[in-house]
Amino acid sequence: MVKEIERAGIPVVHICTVTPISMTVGANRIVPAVAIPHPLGNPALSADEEKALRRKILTTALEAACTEVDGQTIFEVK
Amino acid sequence: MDILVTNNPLVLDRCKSCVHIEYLDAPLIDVLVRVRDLVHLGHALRTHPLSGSIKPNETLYKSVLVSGKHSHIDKQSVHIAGACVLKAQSFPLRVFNERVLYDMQIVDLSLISSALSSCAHER
Amino acid sequence: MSTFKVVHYINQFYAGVGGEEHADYKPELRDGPVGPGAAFTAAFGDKAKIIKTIVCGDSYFNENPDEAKKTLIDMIRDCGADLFIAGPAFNAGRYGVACGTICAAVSEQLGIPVLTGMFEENPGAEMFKDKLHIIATGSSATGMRTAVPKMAALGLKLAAGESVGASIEEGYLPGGARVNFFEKERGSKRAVDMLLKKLAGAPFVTEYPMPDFDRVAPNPAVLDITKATVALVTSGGIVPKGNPDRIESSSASRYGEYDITGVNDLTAETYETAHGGYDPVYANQDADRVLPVDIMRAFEKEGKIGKLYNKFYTTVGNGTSTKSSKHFAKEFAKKLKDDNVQVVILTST
Amino acid sequence: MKLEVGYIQIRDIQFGETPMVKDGTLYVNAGELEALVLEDEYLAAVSFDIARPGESVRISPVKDVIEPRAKVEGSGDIFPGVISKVDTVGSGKTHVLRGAAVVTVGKIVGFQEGIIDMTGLGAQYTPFSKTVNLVANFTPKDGLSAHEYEAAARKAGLKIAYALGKLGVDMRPDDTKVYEFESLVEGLKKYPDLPRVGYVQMLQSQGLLHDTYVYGVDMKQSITTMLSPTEIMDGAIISGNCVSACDKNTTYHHQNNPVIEDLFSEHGKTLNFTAMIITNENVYLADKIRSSDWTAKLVDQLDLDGVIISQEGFGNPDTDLIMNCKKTEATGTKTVIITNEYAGRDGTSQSLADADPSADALVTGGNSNQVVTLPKLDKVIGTLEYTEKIAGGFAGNTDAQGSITVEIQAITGATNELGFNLLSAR
Repeated sequence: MVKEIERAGIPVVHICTVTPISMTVGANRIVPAVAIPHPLGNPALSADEEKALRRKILTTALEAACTEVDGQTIFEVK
Repeated sequence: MDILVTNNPLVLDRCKSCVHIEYLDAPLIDVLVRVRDLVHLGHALRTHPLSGSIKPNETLYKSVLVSGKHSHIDKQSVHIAGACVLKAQSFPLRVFNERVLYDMQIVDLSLISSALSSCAHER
Repeated sequence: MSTFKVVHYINQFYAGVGGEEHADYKPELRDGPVGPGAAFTAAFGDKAKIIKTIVCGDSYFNENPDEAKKTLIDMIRDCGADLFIAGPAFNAGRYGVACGTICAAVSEQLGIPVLTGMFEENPGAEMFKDKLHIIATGSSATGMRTAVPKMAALGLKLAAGESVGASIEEGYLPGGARVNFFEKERGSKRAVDMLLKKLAGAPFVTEYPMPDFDRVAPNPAVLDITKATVALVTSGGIVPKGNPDRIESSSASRYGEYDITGVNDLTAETYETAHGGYDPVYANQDADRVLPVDIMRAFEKEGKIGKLYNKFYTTVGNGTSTKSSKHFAKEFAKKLKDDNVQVVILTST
Repeated sequence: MKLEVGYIQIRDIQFGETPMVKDGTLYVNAGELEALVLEDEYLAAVSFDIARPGESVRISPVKDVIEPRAKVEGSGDIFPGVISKVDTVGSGKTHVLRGAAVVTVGKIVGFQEGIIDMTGLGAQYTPFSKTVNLVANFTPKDGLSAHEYEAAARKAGLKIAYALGKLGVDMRPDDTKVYEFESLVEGLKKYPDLPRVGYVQMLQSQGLLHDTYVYGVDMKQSITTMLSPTEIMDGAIISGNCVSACDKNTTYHHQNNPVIEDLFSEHGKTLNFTAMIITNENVYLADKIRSSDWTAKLVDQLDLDGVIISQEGFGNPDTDLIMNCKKTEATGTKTVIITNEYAGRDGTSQSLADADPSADALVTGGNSNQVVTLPKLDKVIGTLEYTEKIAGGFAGNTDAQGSITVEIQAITGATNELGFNLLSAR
């Protein structure tokens, strides 16, 4: 799926729990997510903390979209 | 603690005293999907989900052993478990004669028993 | 044996109309063979006959694909053809795409066997080799002499409804389907020969190229994200509550497209997951955990992104590529591109 | 090790009073063979039939195929550790009744056993349509478990082949081949400039109906090890595998391993056949990792330049194959793998259950899901009662005319992963 979107000419940021899978499916800009059932959240946190976490991951994703890459790159969430 | 995911009543009966069993009264594909999900949650594969050379649509029973939950995700397990679900989905479903069900259970039991004895020294 | 009736599609150049300056030439139906049709006629002998030739400019076809397709289909429908041949297009990109597109349309809409030919690097080859038989040709028209006999031979088989051999036997580009055939040497001998070549550093051809390792080069980074339209796509199966399109929990046969105009937050009351492959509790409590509409809306307000695209796309997959998800993605990626979406954020569970 | 193999060409098998080979005909005494088989307390009855190439005969469900061979000179005897006592084989002289085969039949479990057609479309896909087959159909005693039945049938087939093989001991072979497998140092001295090539054979070893025995040892209990390829010609490896007709390696396949033959025919010319490594295909993942580690380690320590890896079976052995390939390639050893495909009936599904970019040199035995319709044949040896359940058969596959529609995976040896056949796919 990633490859088809990229092939259409749109840069894709893949937010994915299991980054090796993301590598396998051919994503170029990869941002690690939290966990399978809740990639962009964490039910153990309070609602505010959870939003902050999500914001952090998405901020990294936006940065990834603005960064030139020449191959598969994982952008760690800071 | 290891978990044996199975939909094989014979395995449930024979192995319940020696290993923790998660029994699914469901089709084979559901066992593979459940195993894949467990792996994504941090359990590692102990046995290969496509055990035996029996095609996923030639038997109704499947038993797969996974480890207890680790804090990290085992990449190799994720890779294999995912590939097995995909491979299994590519086989069209078949209808079976009642008479062969017990044979299928026996073969699945044998395959998983061979693995259980393989890992006995580790457990 | 009856003679098969063939309709042949060629571009303005091969029809002798002219080069690039005449590429806007509108579709025209002519009687009998034109241009390379003569070579086909010779190759067919008395087994098949080109009854009509369609001439169409490459620019015209590519700039008006829907109109061109419709016109051509109408032309072909009444010809009573047993076989439709397009090209060969060699390495001419737009010609190749036109040949592929019209062959796919004829096959799909009219159910007539179709065949084209092109160079393996023609963009049309990449687009259509999974769907059509495309005879592999050289890169330029000097390859006509070798291309035509292969196309004619396979074309006759297709017209007769005979089974088609493997790509290596028939000369078409290997595409989607694996086809069995008998080699001249047994497998072990082929393995020894392949190993000797590999050891000598000589070129060898694997009998099965490993899948999934084709890479798509990264697109350039977005220049100004604060002006960009960003779309959300997920393989986590997020759907409006109640799953209105009945997307299956696994091996889904369809994908979802949902409007989120005015939606600022996904809640347990409004959205859920249709995914059968993971514990749905957390996503059902708050689907933003999978499809982060809430934060994206906030970014939009804060001016961190230009705008959030008003639709999202959803599939049920475990992140691994499957035939259908590839097909889904192709379809909606085109819509996203047409709507000028500049970044896609794809979330997977 | 040096083995001289003498081939006695068999063109026909006949039932007769005196067992012997005369003018290319193998005469067998069914009564004597029956008595031999029924020595086994688990078997209630056996019936014998002869199936010749071109006859309108279908054999099913096939368990194993075995070539009659006999040791003429040298240590040990055929099928060491199983039929004869444990002693190293693979040197001296061996006689082969070429063109003859013992085919064992019996419905051990209600699925997963193969078809051999002696004529028609199906015959093109199995090598055993070209051999004259003595078919032994076993009936077990009541209440026998599947694994007891399998063991009894396995042993009975080997005993029959062993007994027939003995008939060739005093014959003069029609043709002789010498296979010489040098020690490491000898080989290196003799062929200093040739690339040193190994063969890694993966053996099915997963439990009931899936086992392979080496000198009588269940391979799943072994780690990766080495032997001389000539040992295999003397029956050091035998099949205990009933399942997956198209890609199980029968004992016949082991005795006539084509990779070994084709490496020998290049030995000393374009390559130096240096090592024969056998490894297993266990269900347990840690075993897979350990075994493939050992494969790569041996390949590395032997300093091989190239290896061929062959597979057996479907599904999880793909994982072993890819692990072996990835790890041997990582040692800098050029690797070619032989496998087969399950690409779906339309050929568009992913062919293997695993993949890796290092597997860039692959030979395929074809797509096992290809559907074929086999015509009705006049005679059935065994039973077609279970055809539907055979690997690759499917529900409602028998039509009114008696033809059956199956995937070629139902046919014994159709997509063999030793590269035994011409079949391939693109």
